[in-house]
Amino acid sequence: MTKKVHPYIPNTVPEVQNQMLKEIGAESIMELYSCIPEELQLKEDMKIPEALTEYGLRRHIESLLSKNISTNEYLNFLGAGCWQHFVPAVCDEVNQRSEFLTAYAGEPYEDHGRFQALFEYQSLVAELVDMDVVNVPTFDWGQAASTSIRMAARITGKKKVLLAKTVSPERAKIITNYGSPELEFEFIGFDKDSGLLDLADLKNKADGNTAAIYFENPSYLGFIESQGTEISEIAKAHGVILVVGVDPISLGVLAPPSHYGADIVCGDLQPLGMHMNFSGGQAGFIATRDEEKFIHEYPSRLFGIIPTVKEGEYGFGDVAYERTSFALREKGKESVGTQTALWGITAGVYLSLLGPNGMYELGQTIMQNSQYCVKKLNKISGVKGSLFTSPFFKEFIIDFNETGLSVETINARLREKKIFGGKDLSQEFPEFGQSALYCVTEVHTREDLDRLIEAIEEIVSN
Amino acid sequence: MTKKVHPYIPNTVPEVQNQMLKEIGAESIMELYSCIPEELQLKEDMKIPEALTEYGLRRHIESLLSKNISTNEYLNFLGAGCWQHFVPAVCDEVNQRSEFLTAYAGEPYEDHGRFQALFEYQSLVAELVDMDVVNVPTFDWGQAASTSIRMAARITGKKKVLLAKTVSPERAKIITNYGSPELEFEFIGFDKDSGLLDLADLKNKADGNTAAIYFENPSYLGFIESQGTEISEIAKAHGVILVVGVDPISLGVLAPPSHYGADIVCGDLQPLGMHMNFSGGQAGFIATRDEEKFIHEYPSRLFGIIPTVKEGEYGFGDVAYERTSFALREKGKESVGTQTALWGITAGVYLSLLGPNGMYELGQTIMQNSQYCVKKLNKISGVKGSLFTSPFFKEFIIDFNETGLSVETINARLREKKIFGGKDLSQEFPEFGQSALYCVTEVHTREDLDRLIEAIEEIVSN
Amino acid sequence: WNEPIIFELHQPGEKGVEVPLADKTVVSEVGDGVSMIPGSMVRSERPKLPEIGQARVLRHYVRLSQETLGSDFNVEIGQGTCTMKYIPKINELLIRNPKMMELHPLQDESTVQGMLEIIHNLDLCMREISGMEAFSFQPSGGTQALFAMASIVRKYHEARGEGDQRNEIITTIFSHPSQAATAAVKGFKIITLHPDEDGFPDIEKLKAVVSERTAGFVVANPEDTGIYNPKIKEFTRIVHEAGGICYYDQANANGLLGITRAKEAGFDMCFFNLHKTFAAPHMCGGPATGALGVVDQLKEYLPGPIVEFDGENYYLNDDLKHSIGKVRAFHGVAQTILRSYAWIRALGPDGLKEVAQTAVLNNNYLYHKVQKIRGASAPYVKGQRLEQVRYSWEQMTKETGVTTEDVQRRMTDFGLHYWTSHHPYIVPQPFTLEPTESYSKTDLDEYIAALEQISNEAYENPEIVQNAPYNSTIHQLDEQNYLDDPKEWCITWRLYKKKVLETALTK
Amino acid sequence: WNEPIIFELHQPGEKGVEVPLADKTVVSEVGDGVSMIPGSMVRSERPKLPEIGQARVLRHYVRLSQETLGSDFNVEIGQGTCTMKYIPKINELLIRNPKMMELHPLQDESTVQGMLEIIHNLDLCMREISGMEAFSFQPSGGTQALFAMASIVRKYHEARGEGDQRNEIITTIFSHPSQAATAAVKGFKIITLHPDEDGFPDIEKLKAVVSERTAGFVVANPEDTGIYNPKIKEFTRIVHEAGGICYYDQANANGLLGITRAKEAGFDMCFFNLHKTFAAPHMCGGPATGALGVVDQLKEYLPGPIVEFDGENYYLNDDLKHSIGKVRAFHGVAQTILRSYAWIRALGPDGLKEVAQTAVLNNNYLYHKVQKIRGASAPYVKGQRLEQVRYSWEQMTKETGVTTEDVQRRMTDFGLHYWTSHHPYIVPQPFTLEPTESYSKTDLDEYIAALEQISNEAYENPEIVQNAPYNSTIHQLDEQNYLDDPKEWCITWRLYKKKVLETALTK
Repeated sequence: MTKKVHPYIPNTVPEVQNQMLKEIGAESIMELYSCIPEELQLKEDMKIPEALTEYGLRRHIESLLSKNISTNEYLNFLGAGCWQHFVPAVCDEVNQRSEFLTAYAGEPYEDHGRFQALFEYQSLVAELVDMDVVNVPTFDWGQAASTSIRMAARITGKKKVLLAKTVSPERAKIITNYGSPELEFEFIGFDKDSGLLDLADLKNKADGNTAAIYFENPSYLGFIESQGTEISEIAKAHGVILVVGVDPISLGVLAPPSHYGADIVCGDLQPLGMHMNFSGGQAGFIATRDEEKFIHEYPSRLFGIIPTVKEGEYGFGDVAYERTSFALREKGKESVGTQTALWGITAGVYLSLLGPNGMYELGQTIMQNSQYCVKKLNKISGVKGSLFTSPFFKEFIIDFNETGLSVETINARLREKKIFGGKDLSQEFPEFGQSALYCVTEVHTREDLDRLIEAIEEIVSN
Repeated sequence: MTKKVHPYIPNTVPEVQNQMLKEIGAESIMELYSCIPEELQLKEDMKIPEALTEYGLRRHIESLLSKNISTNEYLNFLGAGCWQHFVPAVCDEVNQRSEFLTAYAGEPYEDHGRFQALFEYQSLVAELVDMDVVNVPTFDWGQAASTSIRMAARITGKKKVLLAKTVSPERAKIITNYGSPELEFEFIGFDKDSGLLDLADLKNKADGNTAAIYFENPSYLGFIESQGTEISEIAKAHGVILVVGVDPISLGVLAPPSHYGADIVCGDLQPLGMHMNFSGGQAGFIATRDEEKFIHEYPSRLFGIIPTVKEGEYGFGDVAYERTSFALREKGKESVGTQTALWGITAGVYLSLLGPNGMYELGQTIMQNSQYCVKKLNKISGVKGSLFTSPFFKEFIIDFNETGLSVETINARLREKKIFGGKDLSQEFPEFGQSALYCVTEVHTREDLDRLIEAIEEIVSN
Repeated sequence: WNEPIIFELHQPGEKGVEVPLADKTVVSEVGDGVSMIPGSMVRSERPKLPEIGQARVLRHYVRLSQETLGSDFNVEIGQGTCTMKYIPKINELLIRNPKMMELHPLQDESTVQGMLEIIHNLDLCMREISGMEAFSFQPSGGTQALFAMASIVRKYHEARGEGDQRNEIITTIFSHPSQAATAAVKGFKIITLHPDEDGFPDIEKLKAVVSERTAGFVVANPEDTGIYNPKIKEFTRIVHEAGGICYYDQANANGLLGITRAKEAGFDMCFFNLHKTFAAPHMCGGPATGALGVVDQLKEYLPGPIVEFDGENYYLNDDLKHSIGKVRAFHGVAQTILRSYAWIRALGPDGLKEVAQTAVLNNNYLYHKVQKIRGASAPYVKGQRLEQVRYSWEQMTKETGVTTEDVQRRMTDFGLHYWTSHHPYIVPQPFTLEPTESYSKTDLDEYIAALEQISNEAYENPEIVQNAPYNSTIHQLDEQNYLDDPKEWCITWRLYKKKVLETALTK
Repeated sequence: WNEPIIFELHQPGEKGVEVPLADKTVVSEVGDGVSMIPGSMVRSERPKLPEIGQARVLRHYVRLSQETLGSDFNVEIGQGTCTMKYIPKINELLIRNPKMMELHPLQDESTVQGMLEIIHNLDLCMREISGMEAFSFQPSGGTQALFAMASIVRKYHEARGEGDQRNEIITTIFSHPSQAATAAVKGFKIITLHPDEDGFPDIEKLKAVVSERTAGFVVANPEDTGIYNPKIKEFTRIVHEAGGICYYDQANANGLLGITRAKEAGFDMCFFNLHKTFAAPHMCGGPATGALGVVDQLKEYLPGPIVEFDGENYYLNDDLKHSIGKVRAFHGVAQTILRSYAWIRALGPDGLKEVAQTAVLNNNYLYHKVQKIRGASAPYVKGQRLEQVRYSWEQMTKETGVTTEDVQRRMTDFGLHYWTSHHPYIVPQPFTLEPTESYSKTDLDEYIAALEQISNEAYENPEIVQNAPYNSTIHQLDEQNYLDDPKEWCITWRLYKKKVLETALTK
């Protein structure tokens, strides 16, 4: 053991250590480890580089990070589950406050502010999705969908789950792993032209054993699923719970799924004020009606507002705590632990800043920008701006099949022009051939879009 | 007036404005301006670009800033009054806290923390300079020196001020403008080989009319002035107040001026935890003994610790407030206003983090790195690593006269190699010919220094 | 502050921020954009979010932040099992680099080499610390890591054709509830071992329950009592012999770094909470990372992709034969991966060992002192505590009526956290302290002094403790049925308006 | 928090941060480095700074921050004259860009084009706002700008051979004390005009004092009373006719943006506080910027260098014929220049005008309401207030004995600031409120309600107010002679130890 005192470990001061050992009545620290059998004690040194000073660390990490090229430097059109949006500075200020950053699981007294901020987050998202109950956020959309589906299975006591084939393949992996072995999953096809759910296939597969139907709107592939009501009617006919995944940033202009019959709504909070962070900004939410059968199946914490002994003062606490695994271990509903509370608070800040009109304007800007992009792309010979005929929100598939170039090639050429092209769909949806999923949001100026369009034009015409 | 509601101006909501106008009993806002004569009211629009949204603003500013090349990107050897040092992350965390950032001139109750932090800053710098009194910081070293000198003139009732010729020319401009027309300034020469003050010249000029002698240590030109005691004796002989400017980061290893007879010590806090910020990190300090004659001449605020009505509780207040221009307007001592309080707090954080040993180690690292650099430079034919023979701290003059190249050329070639070479001294000190003032600190790794040395070698040998 | 609920700040017409609007050219090309929305999908009314100016939104949230007691602000040793340690500010500064914040997870590998290198480097460090042979940082919390491990256990037995047969997971009662809960989600039957009278997991009980139905064994060691099971290698041997997988919840690893490892104790898998042992912040409860390590044999089961290095470039390997698929989107919480890597590099191998040793020293000092407080005790074996201890106020409660919940509220008045323990309360009137390496002796003495004072109060004037808090942000909660009665609970402001405010009006 | 003085946290051996040490190769080349120090210059003992671990230093300072009431946290309208407005968070984020923070002021112009462009753009904006023709951002505070202007006045007369003759500067009593103080430093005799009974500067008094000795006239308009002098153009004419320079303290410009300008009122120079009107933060009292604008004729007198644009590149012009030299190192506070430029761009010309109009509306609303509070009044002319008002509690003090200082302490209990006014108290029992454009009607009503409550308390139970504060971080100060008696004052901890702690020991 070295004599160096580390700034992070005050009690490495030898005099203090000796004083403490004396108090305890031990000769050495290693004596305190006598409970660990000799044979389990590590003899060799760990092969980890020697300690760096703060300045050395900074140089080291910054030199590693400098090898990255960020979306500040290149124009980015990647989305597919993690999206580049405008992040108001106030969101960063609040979530970087050292109080929120370093708090954890304190009680309603000393952590009153955390409870209130999360209660407000629940309340704000509730307005956005127009439902009465929202949870303290979970890991991501995939987890939220997985849990929503398991909630549906517990409520109905059934096992079959129908997933739209247009659900994000990555999320489908999460959902099926989370549901198996208990649940059975079947996929519902879609219309090749419009992307819309194949209602006939759905009618075919939905039956008395079905626990849940799950689709996403706007879908992973960008189109707007306009058959919400029809799907909901099929679900109701069989007592099936309808679970809909949603990109919350669309809800300033698009109807929330509760309006067309969804029982459980889930989605990802990342667009609402989180930087992409190489996917570190994801956070899932779940919303339902205020009915006992739903509430009692949430695994997550749900903060409720209650009075204190002082008139007019608000306090907060855990609603129906007894259902959680904290209370009941394996008898609780699934499990709960550290998930994504800070992003919940941030999403609350975001919604408070934008308000109803900001959310509307934002949705509108996204629609205008993305439509402009598709319209201009359509003018390029060999390029189809949108593979589907349906209206879309934010994302759309560009069909490059007629250009004779692979998406891989096009993306490589775009990178040379400092552009990150859309996600290559040729693996996930081979039926679309050489097509790519592009994401256009409010962060794209007209100049940005024109730059993309000109770049594609140049690439495909050479 | 537009109907747009701005996020920064809540009361642009028309309904609220109308309600308020009604309350006041006015028809329109412009009615409230009736006191401004028609002829003075601006008729045309200001030629300022239209408003940007937050996102648009961010793109605009970031695109402007992207035209800069920072010292993170290029290796930097510029110093000369603004220096690149290691800034501990905790300094940034504290001075970016929104409480400190947005506080101003509150009272000792609601702003207790600000008072305490500034009192602590005073106390910490007092230990560093080993004097009993330190002020709430002023604008920069130049201002601190100017005020120190005027304090000396008021105390002695005399007008002549002697400045070392090696004082930073920029600071000398500040000092002479601030002192004139009341004071008279004369310069004291220096030894061409060592840089040290010409004691004979000093003896010649110091007399019964002299208010103050001012020199800097380490000097602007980097060398260590070793004749402190001798200078102090000359000052004492004539009742002259000795004012010494100091780079506080040197005081872990160098004797503070109070140890060799300085009556007033001043300097710049920027090295103690402030980023360079294109010179936005400067802040001046003044220190003296705890004697009434000094205290009563400070124009700055001086925070003192006092008891409260509760046993054991500390409070803070303004010491001898009656001397300030806040209290007495033009009868006060010079003037006081918004200066650089946040940098004072930051310097306090910095000194608390480094402690006595950190300050020592830091001084040592700087000396080692800069000596290494000079030693290696000396091996390059035509280059003299240090023009002066005296020991130096952090900065030194590289003599390029023998290379046949101008400093301007060398610096241009260094920029091609992503290096900012030292400050060209050919304007300020033409007697040194083609020489440049280089600054080497703890931020330079050996690899950085070798890169500089190799670059210079390559440039001068081609 | 007595800060209203955000909806109460609503002032129609105010605006918190202006969003980017489409350029005029765009509008002239495509019109209003929203007309394209199919009629059935148009939102007819705007969401009932509040309208508030920017300064007021900010003021609201910064005030709430001041009403939250982060670990930066107190001697945070009262949240035992949570390993609340110093969160280095330099790391927070490093993650705010746009070359971290503004990376998209699907960027071409060539444009994220720095990030991949960081992930790979952390993987290498974690291998050294654990003895495991491959890590995934996809699980974004301990619970998700436990779930991923349960998934691997199932997949492993399925791959060997024993998927149906091996349906039991064995755990212990002093392990985190998520161990049992996640395995149950994965369809396993849970067998929970209770400790022997000294607080050790009972090896005889283990022997009694292993069988051909045993799929796996999951345990924390030390458990939440701070007691290390010295027979752990025998435990893993017994499970292995029965054909089960042994996986290790290393949420309590802070006393073990550089001292002992999962591998030598016989585990096949383990996970570490980067937000605990590896000094990433807890952020009010996530995002977090459960770093999941496995032996070579189980590498193909990891959720994909994982980062690999071909000697020249870093790349994403999503070609894992038996992969359980995914447990979380993309690559996990990259900021926290970076933070933990930075923390490890700031400490080096010697520093990591000092972390463990100092955490154990601090804990034993506390253990020594707390036991001297009137009414407090530490059940089970004497000594042999590593990084934390579960204490009990059983005696004080008997003698004064003051419960651990009363103490909890009273501790708030000292500006300190205090946590009881997970349910069920095996240890009566429990509280769990974990001092970590981050606190100085002076800090520990401050915390002890607060406990002593409360004990004195309990014995002299129990009402002081029972009516606490006095100096907190709010007064004592009036719980009644507000949280458990469906008619009363209000999980959102709209429900509060409906159930409380509107009801009050009609009264 | 009851946070000790930082020195009390000293624990020998602890360390807050590790500094970079020299590389081994460097050490082997040059040895210990410090042996080079001449004997006379060696520091024999290390400075007596405290030794404290990083977490504890951080905890100390973040706790102190929470004991500081920044404008982000309250309805900050009580610090009149200070123009406490909303500090946009986006600007704080923009200045933390390394391409701003890590620039050296002596870098080659080609490597700081972005920064120079920002400075130049701000210059152009300020010209539009003021009508002046060139700006320097070197002065780093209003006081320094006033000093620079006094320096220019002197230099101007010197250049014309009237340096000795013109040695008087005229100002008014309701202008900031620094106007008089800085001119005095520059060797001028100060002539102070008192207001007429309506609170306006008295034009007859001005006429009586101008002469061939008049060097300049400096005034704020509106003054700190919020009253705008409508005869200002006559004032400047009279001074000009006497041969003096007119310079304008625009610290109170917040109600004037886009409404009226320095140029049209006849001024030769003016300055704006970027940290007031232009939304840069006050930072506990600086760093700040006094943006100094002059007419063309005085451009050559500015402190150098100034930024210019040659149509292609931005460059530093340090070739100003009559330059006063320098008042501050290098280029001033670049972050604040950037902040103010960003603020102007976020508002545009219409937004700036709305700032002024709303500030005036808010102030008149407040003026209207405050006058209705029992015991409060607004001396001088009725109405005609722009962006702030100096009020008086004269009546309340007479009737209840409660003074403005009592109210000040009591306001802290409401979590609000309250400032009296600069000395001397021309207005008896003064307080000065400036609501700016940043606060909503609700915010203003909250502040008014607090004043009303205090007035009620004063009339019903004055001791409540006199014994305040109750909910502040500390209790009432025990001032006695602690601040004014040289034997008692303790300006540093070392003096406190010497004068108080050691004295106590020997008692």
